[in-house]
Amino acid sequence: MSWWSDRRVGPALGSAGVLVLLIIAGMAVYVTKEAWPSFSANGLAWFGSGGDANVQLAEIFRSAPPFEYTLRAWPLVYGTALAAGGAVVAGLVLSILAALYIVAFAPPSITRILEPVVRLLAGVPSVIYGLIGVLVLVPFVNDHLISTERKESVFYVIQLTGQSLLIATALLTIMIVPIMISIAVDALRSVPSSWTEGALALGANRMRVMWTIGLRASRPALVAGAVLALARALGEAIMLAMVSGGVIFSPNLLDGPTFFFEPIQPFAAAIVQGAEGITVKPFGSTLFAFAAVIMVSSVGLSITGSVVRRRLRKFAA
Amino acid sequence: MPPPPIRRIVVDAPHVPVAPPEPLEAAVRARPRLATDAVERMRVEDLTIAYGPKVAVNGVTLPVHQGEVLALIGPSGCGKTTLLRSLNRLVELTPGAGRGGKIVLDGDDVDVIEVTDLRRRVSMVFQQPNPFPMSIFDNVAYALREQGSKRVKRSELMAPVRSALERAGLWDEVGDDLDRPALRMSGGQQQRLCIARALAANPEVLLLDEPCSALDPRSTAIIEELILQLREELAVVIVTHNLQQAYRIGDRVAFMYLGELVEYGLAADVFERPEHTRTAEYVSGAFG
Amino acid sequence: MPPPPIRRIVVDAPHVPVAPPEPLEAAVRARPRLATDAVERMRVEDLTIAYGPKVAVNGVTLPVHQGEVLALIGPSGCGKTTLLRSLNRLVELTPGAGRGGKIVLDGDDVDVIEVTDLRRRVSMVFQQPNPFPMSIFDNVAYALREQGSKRVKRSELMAPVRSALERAGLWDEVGDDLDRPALRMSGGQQQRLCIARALAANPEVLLLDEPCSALDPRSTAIIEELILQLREELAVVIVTHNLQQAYRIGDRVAFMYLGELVEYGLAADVFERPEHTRTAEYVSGAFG
Amino acid sequence: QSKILMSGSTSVYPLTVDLIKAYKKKNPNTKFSVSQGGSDVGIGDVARKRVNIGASSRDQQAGDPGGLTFTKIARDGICVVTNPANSIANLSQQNVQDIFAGKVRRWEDVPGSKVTGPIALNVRTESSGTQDAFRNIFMGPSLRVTPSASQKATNGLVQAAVQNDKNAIGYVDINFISGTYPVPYKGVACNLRNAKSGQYPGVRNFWYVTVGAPKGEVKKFIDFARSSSVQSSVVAKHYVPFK
Amino acid sequence: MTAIQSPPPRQDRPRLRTDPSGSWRAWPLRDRILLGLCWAAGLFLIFVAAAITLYMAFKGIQFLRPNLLWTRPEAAIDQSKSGGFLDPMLGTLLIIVGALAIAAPLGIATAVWLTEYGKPTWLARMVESGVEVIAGTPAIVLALFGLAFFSQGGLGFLSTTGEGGAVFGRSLLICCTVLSLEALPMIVGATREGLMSTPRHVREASYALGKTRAATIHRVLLPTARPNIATGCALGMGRVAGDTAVVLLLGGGTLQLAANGSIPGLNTLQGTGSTLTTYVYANSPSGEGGAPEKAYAAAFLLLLLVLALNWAVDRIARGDGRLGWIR
Ligand SMILES: Nc1ncnc2c1ncn2[C@@H]1O[C@H](COP(=O)(O)OP(=O)(O)OP(=O)(O)O)[C@@H](O)[C@H]1O
Ligand SMILES: Nc1ncnc2c1ncn2[C@@H]1O[C@H](COP(=O)(O)OP(=O)(O)OP(=O)(O)O)[C@@H](O)[C@H]1O
Ligand SMILES: [Mg+2]
Ligand SMILES: [Mg+2]
Ligand SMILES: O=P([O-])([O-])[O-]
Repeated sequence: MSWWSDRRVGPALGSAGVLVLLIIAGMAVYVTKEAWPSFSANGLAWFGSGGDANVQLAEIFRSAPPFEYTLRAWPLVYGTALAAGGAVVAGLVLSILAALYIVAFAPPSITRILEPVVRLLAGVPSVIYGLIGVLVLVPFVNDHLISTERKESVFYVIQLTGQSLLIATALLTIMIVPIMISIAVDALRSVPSSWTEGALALGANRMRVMWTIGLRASRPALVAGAVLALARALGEAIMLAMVSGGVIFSPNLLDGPTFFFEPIQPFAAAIVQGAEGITVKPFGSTLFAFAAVIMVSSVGLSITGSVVRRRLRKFAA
Repeated sequence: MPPPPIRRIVVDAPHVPVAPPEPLEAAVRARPRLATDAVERMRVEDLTIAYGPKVAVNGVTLPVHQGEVLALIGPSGCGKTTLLRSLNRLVELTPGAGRGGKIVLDGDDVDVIEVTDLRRRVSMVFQQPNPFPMSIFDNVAYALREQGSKRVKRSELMAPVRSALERAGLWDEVGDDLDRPALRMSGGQQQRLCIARALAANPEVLLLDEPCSALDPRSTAIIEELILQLREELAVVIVTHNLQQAYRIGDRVAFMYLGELVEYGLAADVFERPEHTRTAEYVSGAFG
Repeated sequence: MPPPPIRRIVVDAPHVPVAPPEPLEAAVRARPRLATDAVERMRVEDLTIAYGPKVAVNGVTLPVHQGEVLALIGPSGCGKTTLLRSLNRLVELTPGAGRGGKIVLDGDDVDVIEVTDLRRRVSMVFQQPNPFPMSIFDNVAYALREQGSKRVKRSELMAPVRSALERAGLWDEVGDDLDRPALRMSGGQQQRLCIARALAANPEVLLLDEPCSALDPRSTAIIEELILQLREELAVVIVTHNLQQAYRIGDRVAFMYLGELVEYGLAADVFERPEHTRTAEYVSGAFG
Repeated sequence: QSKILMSGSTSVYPLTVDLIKAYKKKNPNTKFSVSQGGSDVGIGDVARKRVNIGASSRDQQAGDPGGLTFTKIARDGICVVTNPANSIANLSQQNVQDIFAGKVRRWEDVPGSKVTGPIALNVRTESSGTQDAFRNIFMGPSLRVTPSASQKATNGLVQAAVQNDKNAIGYVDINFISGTYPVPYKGVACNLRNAKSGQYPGVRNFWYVTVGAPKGEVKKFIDFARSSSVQSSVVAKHYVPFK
Repeated sequence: MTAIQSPPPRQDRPRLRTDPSGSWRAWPLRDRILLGLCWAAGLFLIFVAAAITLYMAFKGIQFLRPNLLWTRPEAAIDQSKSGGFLDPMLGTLLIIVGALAIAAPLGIATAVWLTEYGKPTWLARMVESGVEVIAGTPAIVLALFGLAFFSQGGLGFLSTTGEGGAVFGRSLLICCTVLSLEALPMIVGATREGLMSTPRHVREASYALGKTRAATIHRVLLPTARPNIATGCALGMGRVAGDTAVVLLLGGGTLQLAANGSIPGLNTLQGTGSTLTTYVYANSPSGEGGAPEKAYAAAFLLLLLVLALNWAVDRIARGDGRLGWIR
C-alpha cells in the first residue's frame, strides 16, 4: 500500500479530529470534577440568592476542615447576565449599522480603513482594554459622571467608585462587536445577489433593499453572531476583573440612572479576582464551579450558534 | 472499422443562408413587415462598458422600439447581459464597472433620471427565477410598497397585485393562495412571478435575460406567448442563447460578438440573409 | 402598428423532420454507416443516480463503442453531467449521491476495479478549463507520477509528456517553454492542456463535459478536430449543448430528458428522423 | 549541584529575588526557580510537594494543610492610605475600625478629615496576605470589613484607586504608598523607620513554608536568609528584619 | 434592412462611475436617518480604534526607552531598578511559536480531514462541533482546566517536578499547549475556508486522473489553500500573543525566563516566564509590579505586534476584504 493511500491518510488525519474531541471531553471532566464539591454542597440553591456573596466567599476561604461551601451565587449570575446581555444588545445595534455601512454604504476608501479597524479591535488584547479602562475611563467616570449626591444616595448599600456596569458593558461591547460585525458582513455579502439585484431592478433604494432583503435574509447569521458574541462576553475575564468593581453586587434597576454606575462582578472576573486562593480547597472548588457555569453556558451557546449557522448555510444554498 | 471522415468547421468561410426553424416557417413568412415609424423608446449610443481593463461592450449603438421585441443573441461572454444591465443602470453595481457613451429613455439621458425611477420604468427579469423569500403577494407588492415611504394596506395593494398576476398569466394558478411562499412554486411559475413583479410597477421597457433557459418546454411556450402579448404595451428586450427562440419571438435581432454589435436587423433578415460571416457562422451553429 | 401574429410553440405535436446544419450537409450524407460490430468498451445498464431524494439519472442503458464519438445532448439539468461522472465514479464524491444499476468497463464491473485505476483508464475533461496551479510540464506529468510524490526525474517523464502534448496538438505552441505556469495560457490552450493531461495516462475512454462551451470558434474547431483524431485510439463520450456540434462530431447521439434516455442512435437518425416528439422538439430548438 | 523550587506570595517575591542574589554570590552552584501566584498558591504547592519552599505573606491558619512549618524571614509594614488631598493627622484604631466596618460613611464624621462626602473604601481580596494582616492587626478577629467595600486584587489597584479619588481610603503594603498619603496610625507615622523601631504597630510577617522542618540545601538557604547579616543588609533595605 | 455599423473601438477608457449611491438625496427621510446612523456607526468604530491606537502610541512613545528593550526585568521595589522587558518579549515570541507549532499541524489536519474525508459523518459532525466548542470556551476556563490537568502525575515532562515526583504543572510549554487550543479554531476555520473555496472541479480534475484524495491534498489542495492557512495562523498568533488569563495562571509568574531541566532550548519552555501581556498586567495597577509607565510602554509594543499581525493578514489575504474568522 502506497504511503499516499487514502486508507492510511484518512484515519491519520481523522485522529487529529478525535484528539480535539478528547481534549474537550477531558476539559469537561476535569472542570466538573473540581467543581463538584461546591455544587453538591449547595444543590440548586447555588444559583439562588440569599445572604451576601462577598461574606460567603470569605467564609469559604477561611473555613477549616470540614470545609464550608455555602454560596448563593445569584448576584454573580445577575452580574454576568447584565454585562454580557447589555453588551450583546448594544453590540447588535452597533454591528448591524456598521455591517450595513461596510457592505452597502461606505465609500471604498472608508471600507478599506474599516476592515483593518474591525480586525484591530478584535485583536487588541483584553489587557489593553483593561488598562485603558482602569487608568482612563474609571477615573473619568468617577470624577465627572458620578456626583457626590449620587454616591450618597446609595452609600449605605454600595459605594460608587467609577468601576461600574457602565464601563464594563461599554468595553465589552467594543470587544465583542468585531465578531458580530464580521459574521453580519459575511452574511450580508452572501445574500444571493439575485435577490438584491432583483430588488434594485424593481426600483427600491439601496437602504430599503438592505432592510427588506439583506437583513431579512441574514437574520439567522445575526442570531448566530449574537450567540457567539454572548459566549465571548461570558468568558471575558481579565478586562472585567480590571474595571468591574471588585465587589459582588446586584445593581438595582429601581435606583434609576445610578443603576449604570453600580459595580458588578461576573463569574469570569470573580475567577481572576480569586485566583490567588485557588489552592485553598473549598475556595478553589468554588472558583471551578464558576468556570463550570461559564463552560456549560458557552458550550451551549456555541453549539446553538453553529446550529444556526449551519441552517444559514443550507438556506443560502 | 475506419472512423468516418472528419468534418471541419470552416471558419471565416463565405456565408450560406440558414433555413428558418421548420415548424414555424409558414408563420414567419406570413408575418407583416414592421412599420419603420415605430416609436423609439430607448436608444443606446456608442455605448462602451468596461469591467476594469476588460471591455465587455464596445461602442454599441442600438434603438429599442415600442411594440417590438428586440432579441439579443451572441456566444457566451459576448456582452449581452452587460448591455442589458446597462439599460437600467444595474451595471453600476459592479465595482470597477465604467461606462462610456449615452443611453436615452424617451429623450432623457438615463443619468439624469432618478435611478430608482429609472429602474421602475425599465424593469428587468433575470436568467434564474429569483423570487424573494416571501409570500407570492409580498413579492408582487414589493415594487409598489417601495415606491412610497408610507406603509400601504394590503387591501389597497390587492387590485394592482391581481392585475399584475393576471397579465403574467399566473392568477388562475395561484390566485387562491397568495400567502404561499414564492420559493415553493415550480420554476416556470417562479419566472412568471418575477415577470408579474416587474410588471406591477407598470414599466415602459421590459428587459429579459435568458428568461427561459432554466425552464421546460411548456413553461417556455407560456412565457414566449406572454412576451408577445406584453409587447403591445411596452418595449421588450430579450437576451437568449436559443436561436430558435430569437427567431420565433424577436421582431428585430441584434447579434453581438466579443462586445461588439456585429449585425442588427429584422429577425428574418439576420437569420436568413446575414450580412456578416460571423453572424452566418453563429446562426448556423459553428460555435457558441 | 399592430404587432405581428403570435407564433406558438406546438408542444407534443407530431414531429416534423429537422434539416441537418446546412454547411455540413454534404459531408454528413457522405459519411459511411458505422459498422454494427464496433467493440463495446463500456456499458451502462439500467443506471439510476439520485442526489438524496432527487433522481438525476433514471434507468439509463447505453453502450460506449471503441472508435466512435458518443454525444450526449439534452436540456439543462437533464442529467448529462451526472451520467458522465458516474462512468468514472466521480459522482461518488458528491455527498448523498446514490447509484443503482451497473456500469461495465471491458467486461468488468467498475465497482471491482480499483477506483484510481478506473479513473486512469476512464479519464475526464471538464467544462471549465481547470489546469492546476503549476507549470505546463507538471500538469501533464501529474497523472504519470506516483500518488503525491514529485520524485520521478523530469528526463524520464519528458517522452510521455511530449507525446501527450503532441496528441493534444499543443506541442508546437508550448513545447519550447514547458515551465510556464499553466494558468497563463489562453482558454483554448488551457482546455487542450487538460486534454493532454488526461491523455498522458493513456486512457481507454475519454469523457468530455461541454469542453468547448467556454471557447471561441477557432479553439472549438481545433478541439473538435482533435476529438475526431482521438477516437481512433479510444472511446470518446462528449456532453454538449451545441446541437450542431453534436451533429458534427457525434457518431452516435443520446438524447436525455428529465433524467431519462429518450433516444439513442446514429447522429443522422437522431437529428433527421427522431423517433420521439421530445427529441424532435429539442433538436428543432423548441426549448432548452 | 542542587536546586530549590519556590512559589508563592507576590509581596514576598521581590525580597526572595534579593535574597537569592545575595545567596548565589556565595553558592553559585545552587539553582533556583521561583514563581509567584499568591500566598495560598505557595502554601498549596509546598503542601503537595511541587516546590521546596512556599512563600507566604500571611500567618498560618486553621484551614492550612497539616505538617507545614512556617519559618519567619521578615516583617513588613501595612499603611492606611488616603488621597494626598485628605492628609488626616491621625487615625485611632477605633477610627479605622469604624471606617472599614462601615459604621462611619461620611468624611464629615471622621475627625481631622480634609474632605467631605462619602468615604470610598478600598480593601484587598480575601485571598491576599495584606487583607489577612489588616484584619488581624487593625480590625481584630471579631470585626469584619463591610462587604460593600471595593475589593482589589492587588496593592497596586488600591494604590491607584486612592491616588485617583480624593474621597478614597485603603490600606497597602508599605512599599506601595507613593502617590498616596500614609495616615499616621495611633499617632505614629507609617514609614519604614518607625516600623523597624517597633513604634509602628501595623506590621505583618513574611514566611517561608516547608513540609516539616527545613532540610539540606533548603535549610541552608533559609538559615542564610535569617542570618543577622543578611537581615540587616538585604532585608532591611525595604522591609523590617524579623527579630 | 437597418443594419447599424459598429464604430471603430474606442481608444479612451470609459469614464468611471465611482458612487452608485449618489442618489441618497432622493430617499425618504426614514432611509436618510438610517443612512446617517450607519455612517455614525462606521465612523465611531474608526474613532475608537484611532483613539486606542493614538493613546497607546502617545503613552508608549512617552515611556518607551531603548534600554527597556534589552534589559531584563527584575523584581524590585524601586521602579528605576526593575529593568526592561526583554524576557517578556522573548516569552511572547516563544509562546507564539510554541502554540503555533502545536496548533498548526493539529488544525490543518483536522480541517483537511473534515473537508476532504469527513467520514463517518457523525464523527465529522462531532469534531466540527468540538472545534466550535473550543472556539467558544473562554480562556479563563481553559486556564483553570490546565491548572487541574497539567499537574497530574505523568505530565511532569511539560514542566518540572518537585520531590517525590509531584508535578509543578506551570510552564511556558503548558501555556503553549493550552493556548494552542485558542489558535486551533482559527486555523481550522481558515483552512477549511481555503479548501472549500478551491473550486470543486480542480480537485475533481485530480481525482479524474486517478489520484487518491491524499495525493490530491498534498499536491493540489494544500498549495492552493496556503494563503488561507497563513491567514489562519496569523490570526491565531494574534490571539495567542494577546492572551493574559492563561499565562497568568499557567506561566508561573516569574519575570525572567527561568529555564528548568537539562535539555537546552527545551528547558526554557519547560521553565516559567512572563509575556508582554502578563508584564502589562503585572505592572498595571492590577499587578504588584507597580510601574504603569512600563506597562504603557510594553502595551504599546504589544499593540504594534497585533498591528503587524493584522497587516500580515491583510497582505496574505491581499485585501480581498473578508472579515471572516475573527472569532
Ligand atoms: N463583474 C465582472 N467583472 C469582470 N468581468 C466581467 C464581469 N461580468 C462580466 N464580465 C466579462 O464581461 C464579458 C461579457 O459578459 P456578459 O455577462 O455580459 O456576457 P453574456 O453575453 O451575457 O454571456 P452569457 O451568454 O454567458 O450570459 C465576459 O467576458 C465576462 O467575462
Ligand atoms: N450535487 C447535487 N446535489 C443535488 N442535486 C444535484 C447535484 N448535482 C446535480 N443535481 C441535480 O441533478 C440534475 C441533473 O444535473 P446534471 O448536472 O447532471 O445536469 P446536466 O444535464 O449536466 O445540466 P447542464 O446542461 O446544466 O450541465 C439536475 O436537476 C440538478 O439540479
Ligand atoms: Mg449573460
Ligand atoms: Mg452539465
Ligand atoms: O501579599 P499579598 O498576598 O497581599 O499580595
